[in-house]
Formats: sequence, C-alpha cells, structure tokens
Amino acid sequence: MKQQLHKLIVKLLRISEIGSLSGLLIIVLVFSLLSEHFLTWTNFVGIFTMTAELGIIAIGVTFLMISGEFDLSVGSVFAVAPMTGAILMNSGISPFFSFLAGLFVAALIGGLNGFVLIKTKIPSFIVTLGSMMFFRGLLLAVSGGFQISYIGQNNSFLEVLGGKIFLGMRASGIWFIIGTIFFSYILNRTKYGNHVFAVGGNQEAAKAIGINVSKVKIINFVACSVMAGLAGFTMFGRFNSIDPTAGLQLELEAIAAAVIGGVLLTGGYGSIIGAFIGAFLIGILRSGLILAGAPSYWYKAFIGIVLVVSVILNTKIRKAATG
Amino acid sequence: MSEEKYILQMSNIVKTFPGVKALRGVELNVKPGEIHALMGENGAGKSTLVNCLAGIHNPTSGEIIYDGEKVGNYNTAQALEMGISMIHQELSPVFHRPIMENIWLGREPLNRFGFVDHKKMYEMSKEVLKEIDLDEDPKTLMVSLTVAKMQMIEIAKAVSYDSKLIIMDEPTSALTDKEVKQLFRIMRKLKDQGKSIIYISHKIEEVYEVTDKVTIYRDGQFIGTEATSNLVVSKLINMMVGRDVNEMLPKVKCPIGDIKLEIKNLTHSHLFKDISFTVKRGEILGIAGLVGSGRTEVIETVFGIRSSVSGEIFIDGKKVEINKPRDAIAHHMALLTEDRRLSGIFPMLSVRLNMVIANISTYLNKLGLVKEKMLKNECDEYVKKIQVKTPGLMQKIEKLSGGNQQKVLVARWLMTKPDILFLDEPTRGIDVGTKAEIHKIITKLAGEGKSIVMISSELPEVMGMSDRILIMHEGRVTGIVENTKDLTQEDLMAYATNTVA
Amino acid sequence: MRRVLLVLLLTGLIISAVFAGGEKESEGFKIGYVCNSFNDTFQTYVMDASEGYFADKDGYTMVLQDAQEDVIRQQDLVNTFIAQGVDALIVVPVDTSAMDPIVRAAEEAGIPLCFVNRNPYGEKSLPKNVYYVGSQEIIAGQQQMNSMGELLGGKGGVGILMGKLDNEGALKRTEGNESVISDKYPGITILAKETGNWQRDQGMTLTENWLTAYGTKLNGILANNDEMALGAVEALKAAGREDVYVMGVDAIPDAKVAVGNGSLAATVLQDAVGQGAGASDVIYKVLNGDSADSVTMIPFVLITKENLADFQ
Amino acid sequence: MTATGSSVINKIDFKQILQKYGIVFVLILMIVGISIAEPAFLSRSNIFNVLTQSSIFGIMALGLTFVIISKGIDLSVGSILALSGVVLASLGQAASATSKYFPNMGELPVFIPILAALSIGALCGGISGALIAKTKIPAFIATLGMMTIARGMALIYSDGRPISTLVPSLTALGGKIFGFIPVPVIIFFIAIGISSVLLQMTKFGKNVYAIGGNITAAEVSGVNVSKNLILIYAYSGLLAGLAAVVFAGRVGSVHPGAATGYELTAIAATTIGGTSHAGGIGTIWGAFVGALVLAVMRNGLTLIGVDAYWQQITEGVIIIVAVVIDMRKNAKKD
Repeated sequence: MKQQLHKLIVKLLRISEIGSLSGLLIIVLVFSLLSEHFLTWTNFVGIFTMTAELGIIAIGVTFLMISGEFDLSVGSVFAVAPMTGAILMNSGISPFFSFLAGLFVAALIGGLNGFVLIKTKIPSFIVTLGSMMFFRGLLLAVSGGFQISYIGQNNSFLEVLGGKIFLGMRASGIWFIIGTIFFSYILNRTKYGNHVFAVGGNQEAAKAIGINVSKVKIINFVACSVMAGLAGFTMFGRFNSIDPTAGLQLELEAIAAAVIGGVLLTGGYGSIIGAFIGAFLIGILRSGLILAGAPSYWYKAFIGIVLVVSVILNTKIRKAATG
Repeated sequence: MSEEKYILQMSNIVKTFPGVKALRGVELNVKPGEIHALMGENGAGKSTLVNCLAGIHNPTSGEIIYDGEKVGNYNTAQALEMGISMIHQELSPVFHRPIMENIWLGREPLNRFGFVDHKKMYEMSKEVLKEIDLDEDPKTLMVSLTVAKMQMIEIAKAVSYDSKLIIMDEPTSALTDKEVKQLFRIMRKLKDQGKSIIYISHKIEEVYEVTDKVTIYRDGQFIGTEATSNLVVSKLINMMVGRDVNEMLPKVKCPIGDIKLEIKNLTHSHLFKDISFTVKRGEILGIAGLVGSGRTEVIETVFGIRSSVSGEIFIDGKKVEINKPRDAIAHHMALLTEDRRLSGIFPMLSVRLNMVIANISTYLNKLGLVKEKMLKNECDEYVKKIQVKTPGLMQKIEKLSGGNQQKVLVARWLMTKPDILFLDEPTRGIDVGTKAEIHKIITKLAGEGKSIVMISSELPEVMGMSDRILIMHEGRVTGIVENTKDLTQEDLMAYATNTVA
Repeated sequence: MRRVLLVLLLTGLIISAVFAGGEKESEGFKIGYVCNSFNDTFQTYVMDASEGYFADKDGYTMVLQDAQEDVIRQQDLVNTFIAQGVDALIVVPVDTSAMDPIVRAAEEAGIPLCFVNRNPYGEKSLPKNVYYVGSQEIIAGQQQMNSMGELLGGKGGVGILMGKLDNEGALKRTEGNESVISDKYPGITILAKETGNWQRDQGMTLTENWLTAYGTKLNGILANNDEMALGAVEALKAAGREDVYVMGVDAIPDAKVAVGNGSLAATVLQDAVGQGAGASDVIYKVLNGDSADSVTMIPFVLITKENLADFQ
Repeated sequence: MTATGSSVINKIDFKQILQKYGIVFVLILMIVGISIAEPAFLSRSNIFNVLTQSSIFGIMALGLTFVIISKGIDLSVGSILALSGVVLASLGQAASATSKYFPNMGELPVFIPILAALSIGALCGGISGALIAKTKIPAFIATLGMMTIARGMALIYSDGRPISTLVPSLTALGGKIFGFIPVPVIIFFIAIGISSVLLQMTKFGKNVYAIGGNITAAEVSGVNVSKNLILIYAYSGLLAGLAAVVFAGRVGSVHPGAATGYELTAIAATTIGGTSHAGGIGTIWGAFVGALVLAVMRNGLTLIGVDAYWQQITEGVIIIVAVVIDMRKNAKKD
C-alpha cells in the first residue's frame, strides 16, 4: 500500500508539467481570494486572449529550446512578419498571400539564425542577439517609426487571425490552442519529435544514430520564427495595425514562460503543454495584480521571483522524480 | 571454406592518430555464436580497435571482412544497419526520454498517418525487453534507471537491431555481482541464438566465466588468440604484461619514517567499504586493483571530492575533517587526478596560471596583489626543476604534449609544498621517456620525506615504484603487501581478482 | 586566412557603405534635431513638420537623430552634434527632469536650443537662448474631462489610462482630468488610474481588466493618448459594451476614423504640425538675428464627430 | 611531440597578428575612416565625448568581463543601475528640490548616496551569484530573474517617477574638471585600473579564470568556487552601481526606466573585446576596446550623418562580425 502510494507520487512527479501546474493552481487560488472578479468567465477569456500572443511565441521558443538552442530575435520577428504582411496588403496583394509572405520572411530569419549558428558555431545567444538588433533596426528604417494600419476593406482574413469569435473569445486564443496541440503532437507523436529530444538531450548520441543534427536545429529555428511571426499576425488581426515597437522585450517573457513550463536550458527536456501553462501563468500574474489593485509595476518584480522560484522548483521535482 | 565460418575477420589493422600509432597491424577473428574477449593493459589498443569496427573511427589501413563481405569507410549509423552494435563503457542515453524511445531512436515505428505509433513501439519494446529477460516498463524514463539497467537497454537496442555482432566495452565495471550474473545470462542467451559478442574486460575471472576465446594485445600489437579454457591465468597475464618489471624501474630505497597519514574504516554508500591503511613519511604506497575496484573513489574521498558515510582520517596522529578539496590542501595534501582533461588542466589558460592556481595565496603581498616577479621566478624554477618542455610560461597548456601537461600539474602540486601526495595514474597516456622522468620525480619526492600514494593500472609501475602495495577488489581492500623481490605480478592479480589461494 | 580577410573585407564594406551614406557638409546653417524616440508616432509627425519647414529654405539642413528613449543617449547625441558644429538644436526631452546637462552644453557652445512638446521648465522662466514650443498639457486633460463630464451628465465612474509615469505629458494630462472632476463634477469617481505606457495593447489589457473588475460601474475612459484609447475601444468592442465613452489625445489618423464611426467619443488635437513647424520657426528667427518668444504655446483642439470634418 | 609544439610557436605570421588584434584593427579602421569623412571627429572635445559616451556601458562591461570569463552571463546590470540609481537620487536630492523623496531630510554628505548605490548594486549581484552557486540554476535564469526583480523594485521604490534635482556635488560627477576632462571618463579609467589589477594581479582574478577554464579542476585545486561565484556577480553588480553614480551625475536625475537594454550593449562590448563565452578567456583591456568600438561607431555614425534609422542595423551587424573574428581567434586549428 505504502509502496503503491510512493509509486503514485513518483509517477505524478514524472509529469513534466507538474511544477508549473501546481504553481498555476497556487496563483489562481491566491488571486481568487484577493479579488472577487478573478474567477469569472470574462476575466478568464480576457487573460486567455492576452496570453495568446505570448503563448504562441512561447510554443516556438520551447520547441527550439528542447533542441538545445535559444532565440532572442522572436520579439523582432513578432513585428517584422506582420509588418511585411501589412505593407503587402496595403499594396493590393490579397491578405492571404500577404500572410504567407510574412510567415515566409519569418521563416527566412529563423533559417538565417540557424545557418549562422551552424556555420560559425557562435552561441545562439549571441547570434540571435545580433539578429534581434538588426531586424529591430530594419523595422524602424522601413516603417519610419509609424505604425502601419490596414487600409483595405477585406477584413475577413484579419478576423480569422485575431478577431472575436464567440463568448468573448478571440481567434488568437484558438491559434494558441491549435499551436499547442500541433506542436505537442509533433513533439510526442512524430519521429521528428523524438529527434528533437535526442538532439537536445545528447547531441553525440543523436549523431551516432544517424540523425542530422544541423538539419534539426535549423528546422527548429525556422519553426520558432514562424510561430513568432504568427503571433505577430494575430496581434495585427486584433488591431488592424502594427507598431514597429511591438514585441519589445517579448523574447525574455517567452523564454520565461518556457522555463516556468519546465523546459531545461540545456535542452532535451520540456513540454509544449508546460509552455502553455507557463504563458498562462504569466498572463494571470499580469492581470491578477491589476485586479487586486496593485500598481502595475509590481508585475515586473513578481515575474522575476516566479521565474527563479519555478526553476529551482522544477529542478528539485525533476531530481525527486528520477532519484 | 574456413572463411565461411567467421562472422568477422579483421587483419592488418593500422590506426594512427596525430603523433600516435595506436594500432600497428593487428588482427581479430570472430566466429558466429562466440563470446570473444579482448584483453590487454590500458593503451594496448583494444578500444581503438573496436571503435574502428563500430564505425567511430576509420582504420588508417587494413582489411575488415564482415559476414563474408569486405567492408570499409562506414559510420556508426551504417554499422548499426549492418548489424554491428557497440555498448560503450560510458553510456550516453537521451536521459529524459522513456526507454522505448531510446531503443527505437532513429527508426520509430509509424502508423499510416506518418505519426509515431506509440502503442506499437510499446509492444515492440516489451518484446525486445522480454527477449533479454528485463522486466521494466518501456515508458520509464532512462534517467531513473541504474547504470546496469541502462546497459541492459543498450543490449536491448542491439537486439532490436537484430545485430549479429555486439561489442561490449567493459560492461561490468559499474555492476553489482547480481547484475553481472544477469548480464552473463543474457550474453549466453544471445550466444545460443547465434550472435557473436566481443567482450572487453579487465576482470580475469569474468573472462574465464563467460568467454570462449581470448585475443590479447599489447602496445598496439597483436599478441595472440587462444581458446579461453586452454589458457592458464599465469600465461594470460604474461601475454598481457610481457616485460620484465625490474629492468624498467629500479626501485631506490629511501629511509622511511613514522606514520604520516592514517585512514580508518572509510566507507562510502555504495562505492567502497571499510577502507583502512597507513602511509609513512618517505614511503610510496602503491594502490593496485582493476578498473572499477574503487581505487580512485577512495582517494577522491580522502581528498574531499566525494563525501563518505563514515570513517576517520588522521594526520600525524591527529584526527582531521576534510569536506572539500581546499580542506585537504590546507592539510598539505595534493592530488593529481586521474582524468587530466576533465579535472586537471585548464586547457585554454597559460602554463603559468595552471601551475599556480592551487597556491596563489603564497604569492600575495600585503595589499592582496600577486607578486608577479616572485611568481614568475618560482614557476621558472619549477619548469627547470622538473624539465617541462614549453616555449614559455604564457603558452596555453593545451598546446603541450600530454606528458608535459602532466609535469605542469605535478609542478602545480609541488608548489603547494605538500607532505602527502596522491597520484592517480600519474603516467597514463604519456610517452615512455617522460614516464621515466615522472618516475624519477616521484622517487625523489619520497627521498625528501614526503608520503606518496600512487594508483596505477600498470602492475610493472606499481611494483617498480612502491614500498608497499595495497590491492583492492570491488570496493574492498583484499591485501596490503610489502613489495619484496619475491612478489610477482601473478600474486597481485590474484589479490585484484580476489582469487588468492 | 581567406576567411579572416573576408571578414575584414566585409567590415570594410560596411564602413565604406556607411561613409557613402554620409552627406557632404554644405555651407549655411545646420540644425540638429534629437527626437525622444522614432518609435513614438506623434513625435515623428512633429519631427516631419519641423524638417518640412526648412524644405523650401536654402542653406538650412536638418539632421535627425533618435535617442531611443534613453536620456544618456540623448545627451551623447547632443554632445556629438555640438562637436560636429551644428548651429542650433531642437530637442524633444526623453525625461524633462534631466535636461540640465543638455542646456549647459548648448550654453557652452553658444548655440540656441529649442525644446519641443515637453517643457523641462514647467512654470519657471527659461534661460537665455533656450526656447520652448508646445502645448500646455494640462489643458488637454481639462478639455477631455469637460467633454466627458457633459456626456456623463455629471455622474458615473471613469478610468484613466496613463502614459509612461515618468513623462510630463502623462502626469499633466491626468492632472487636468482630475482638476476638472474636483472643480466641476464631484459626482464622477475615478475608479482606476493605471499606466498603459502609451501602448495600444496595454491600453486594451487594462480596459479588459477594468471591465472585469468594475463592470457597468465603468462609464468612461480617459486615455492620455490615442493609441491607448484605441486599445480601450477594442476591448469594449470585444466585450460588447457600447455604453462606455472613450477619449484620447493626439488625433492620429486612426483616432479620427474612430471618432468618425463613433467608437471614440473624442480626441484632443495636439497640433503636431504646429509644434514642429513652430520650433523650426523659432530657430529660423534666432539664426537670422530676429527675436523670438521664449515660450510659444500651440493650442489644443477638442475633436468630436461634429467638428471632425474641419480636421480631415 | 615537442618538435611540433615549438614549430607552432615559431610561426607568428600575419594571420596570427591579424587574428589576435583583429578588433583593434577594426577600431583603427573605423577611426581613420570617420576622421576622413568628418575631421571634427578628432577634435579634443569630441574625443572626450566618445570616452564619456563609452563610460556608462563601459563600466558595466568591466564587470561583465569577470562574469563571462567565469563562463556566466549577467542580464541584470541595466536594471541594477536603475535600482541603485533611484536610491542614490532619493538620498542625494538637493534642498531646493520641488518634489522631495524624503521631504524631511536635509542634504546628506555625498558619500552616503554613493555608498548606498554601490552597496545595493553589490547586494543584488551577490544575490544572483548566491543563487547560481547554491541552487545551481543557470546564470541566464538567475540574472534574468534579477533583471526583472530589480527593475520592478526600482519602479516600486520611485513610484514610477523620476527623482531629480540632485546636489551639486553629485552632478559634478557628470561634469568636467580643469574645464575639459570629463569626470565620468576619470571614473571609467579608475574602474578600468582597479578591474585590471583585480583580474590580473589578485588571487580572485586567477580564480575567475580557473572557474571559467575548468570548474571541476578549479574545485580540485582548492578554489572556493561558490564564494568566488558570489564575488564575481557582486562585483558586476557593484560596477552597475558605480555606473548608476555616473548616470546620476551626467543626467542630474534618475528615472526607474533608466538604462533599459544596457545589459545587452555591455555584453556586446565585452564580446567584441574578445572575451569568450566559452569561458576562461578575456581581458579588461578588451572590454575597454569593445566599449570604444561601440562608442566610436555611435558617435561616428551620427557625425557623418548616417540616417539614424540605419544605426541600429549597423550595430547588430558589427556585433556579429566582431564575434566571428573572435571565434576564429579562439577556434582550434582544424
């Protein structure tokens, strides 16, 4: 009996999202005590919509981090992709093709990051720091600092990206859920997903088994960038306009979400559901503090503490689960 | 006709690395359904040979005939496809993934939508695990397994590839007796299925227990292949060692003083138990034993790198507490570690910094600044004294040869003016000339009244240098003997394999 | 070796490309313009107007620089301009409390300095050779609140979306909102006052949260700028609330469209063109030896659906 | 074996010099190019401008040099500057200030606010260091956490508002002595001096190299790794506090959003200066050169009238190029 209980506990601890999930529960509990408005459908929908963009990026970032690399340029891509789309749409190209073109540009940036990383063996932190600055600058140069609004009348496509759908939910929330399911599936159900884990977990072992490590890394950089671009488009869909400052410092929040969700900085471990929870937790923190009446800048201090505590907690849980 | 009977024939294999000729034209012939041991001292070339076979290296020249066909220039993935699997001594699984994904990594079963068929993978894994009698849920994460289990999974993987030839590089070094028994059972089962196993081990009793044939190498050369049952232990050892001990290292006797260091009942949770020994001033205590017998772990525990469960350490009769290496250094101990690259050198840093890092406090002036000139002079002095061949003190240490790197490390510890020196494989991977120089330094230090504990896998070295020899077997001391003229390598081997009559 | 050369070659190329971009110095006057941030949409309108003023005047060139919301960078840019020998400076302060060093530097160099849009001196008088062109921010807040008070009939609850808290405009506009409430509309309560950092998405987020927290008690939203106001409009649309009045400041094109379709109740035109051109005009006069007023106030105008046509 | 060793050494050729001093060449090339395009670049006042402009992120880069040599990273320095800065400003307000943080407090002796800034910086850094040393979480995470915590604390402490009107003795730290030597430059040079001495001539410095070079070997050689890690990050924080003093001196006011993104500039300066993220390699001199490259670039691009829109792009490219040069230098020969 006792042994069974122990087995159950270990089994529970082995769920890689257990740390973030319990953190989420605690925070939800605290805020519902602090504010009566917290546990309402509208609030939930509101938080979910807010979280969606961060979450979509966090999915890509997690996917990449599992294969053992970083991307600091996602915040810039978040603005570059919809900016490309907006410029094309305003020049009369159909919204759908503009959307594809925007994502293609995002994919190119990701490919470039991966390519430079593989070719020069510079740590991804530096490569993507450089491309973050480069593309942020390019944005400014192209836009002249102005936000670009969609001037056409064909709004249906933008509605699909970020419009309202039902019960106050926004399409971006749906994209977030679809992204989570899709990437969870890739990671857990496909051959490629196994290779991603193998490359991040043990590059040499992966090589020995004949996995093309460089290819996996480049593909993941592309996937990460495309997700950032998609997130940018949902934001564009919400506002019908895109600002060149959009997504500033979003890269660090996305990494924070991934890490809170249990991803290992060294790679080889983590889950998309974890990133989903991590992003949601950050969203809750942001809105819960406002609802509880704390000045909005408390959020900054809190997020740092949550980040550090969650990493320590995740490490401890992982140790306990694996003996 | 006879060729048909071999699954593998390697002949005239030569492998050179920059500056080293690791294999000088060796051969290896393995029949189907045979467990074939490879034996030899460290550096004999066993590992290089099997690495060539498994596709990790390509031989510089030579011929490999596998399954009746001449093969060459293949990589590890292709080797697996051909049916050659290797279970490495250092396992490298993908830790945070389940067993089944580790087994089928790279060849995951897919369903008709192109997704991984986890159910099928699970069933397939169950089957493979059953084949090797391993009762473990395929969904268990690798990281939560013991080393032995991970090894079994590696074997399962080899089985799943339907390998005809499985290479095992020292598979038992981290296993308990029970686990070893289980491994042997699986090996015999595989043998019965007609698979061949190449088995590398230092443990003589295991070789006799499980293998059919033994091939012996020495210094990159092929010495001979014999049926195990026809080979007496003494002949085996002779083939492995192959040279006269006394010729190489004439022992210089130094005056021996009082007891300097005493270890009492040192016990670690699982690595070793009840270790007690003493070392006197001016004495060299050799520690022999097979790889994995716990020698290194004992020394690392005394030095504060690992923590012990119980036991006491006395220096000059006074009990001391050592929890960190810096405690040990404060008690004038020094440790030359076994793995030079992992825990010895700072590869990218200068020779000078590598020398002084353990002892900077000595060269500080009142302001806490390093007295550069004094430090430089001292380093120069040591470079001269132990003849480090380096173009200058500011040279990066990774540019020096292994022997010179080792000398720098010796200098590092001598600069701390230690009374007790622990030397773990001080001459591993070092050319013969430098080896002799290091031996001279060690003898000289003993002459200065220092107490020295030296671990070595090379019996001639231990016998040539030591005053007394401590032998370990599976975490226990099996004997401490005086190094007299009558002592033979066979005697030591008997202790090391725990087969003393 | 080839790779090293290649890298150096590339570096050289970048640098020479950079030189190619450099303009040859011409005779006449050179004016340095340091913007707080090129990402600040309103400020780019001001900057364009300022540059445009000199477009048809021979012998005047204007150089634009971006302080990227960093006081130190702003100082560095001013010093670099001075080293380069500009004849006058126009500065949009990043932080109005941190302009002393810039004033001092201009004074030492003996060149005129004109602050635009944000006034480091507040009520105090300006030193010699230093000018200010802008609007009295407090008035924007008062105009907003007066109109809001009328719409609400003197009672209800409002939320204030503030800009960056360290910004004078944000503080003064909010102060204007509050002063009108305490003087004229004691029946209106301020439910919440939070910073949306001038950003549309943050304005939206805050509004969503307010809707949750205050529900129908929330009747009006006063935003320190249009970007945040438009964010609030989005949030209201999403929640299906059409009974909440939203007002912004700046009258950017998006906002005027929103006023036109009724989703935005009003915006206050801060005359970007007037300010930018006004600053250039001051500098032009000073450089030509004419006298200029040390403070030039450009009035605010409340834009509603009624008078929208006048501003298209 | 030994023969090959020495022959490598004797081959000191053009390539090696180029690789070793590549970044200095880049700097010289930039200076020469810019001076041709705009002679005003080489005026005395502009040279001091460049030095002043490099001082704040340069001082941070010095601390980051220690951190990166030890194979770590510190993302928190910009936020620590803001936190130390607002505290310093609140303690250093002049009696004439209109909105006083401590309304009933008189003017304190100038060393008190300075000491407060330095201690807060060192404390924040020390906490990051302790987290890294004791809980073994990656430096990236620990300092990312500290980055948002310190920024949040700065906002909370100052209630989001700038704290201005500092006492003249503080603003003097941003001014000039003898009418032409900027005090920030003097502070920067003193910090360079102290940091070089610390890194090159003390036991602490040697330990920093050892920890970055091979942490296991360092532990075995008796280096107190956790104590040194705490000291390394505390020193980085301390220098961020010093940068806050210079910031307050130059600006005469500190707002809680100050120095956002400076950590990346400082990391870039350190990296350009040849400090390797693989650990164990780097110099203070390099950090100085790196800071100069960035400052010269910014100043030069402005002077020769490059479109401001393109400056950020150029910065990104130069960082990558500089790191590529650096990687070539430290790469093992094939």
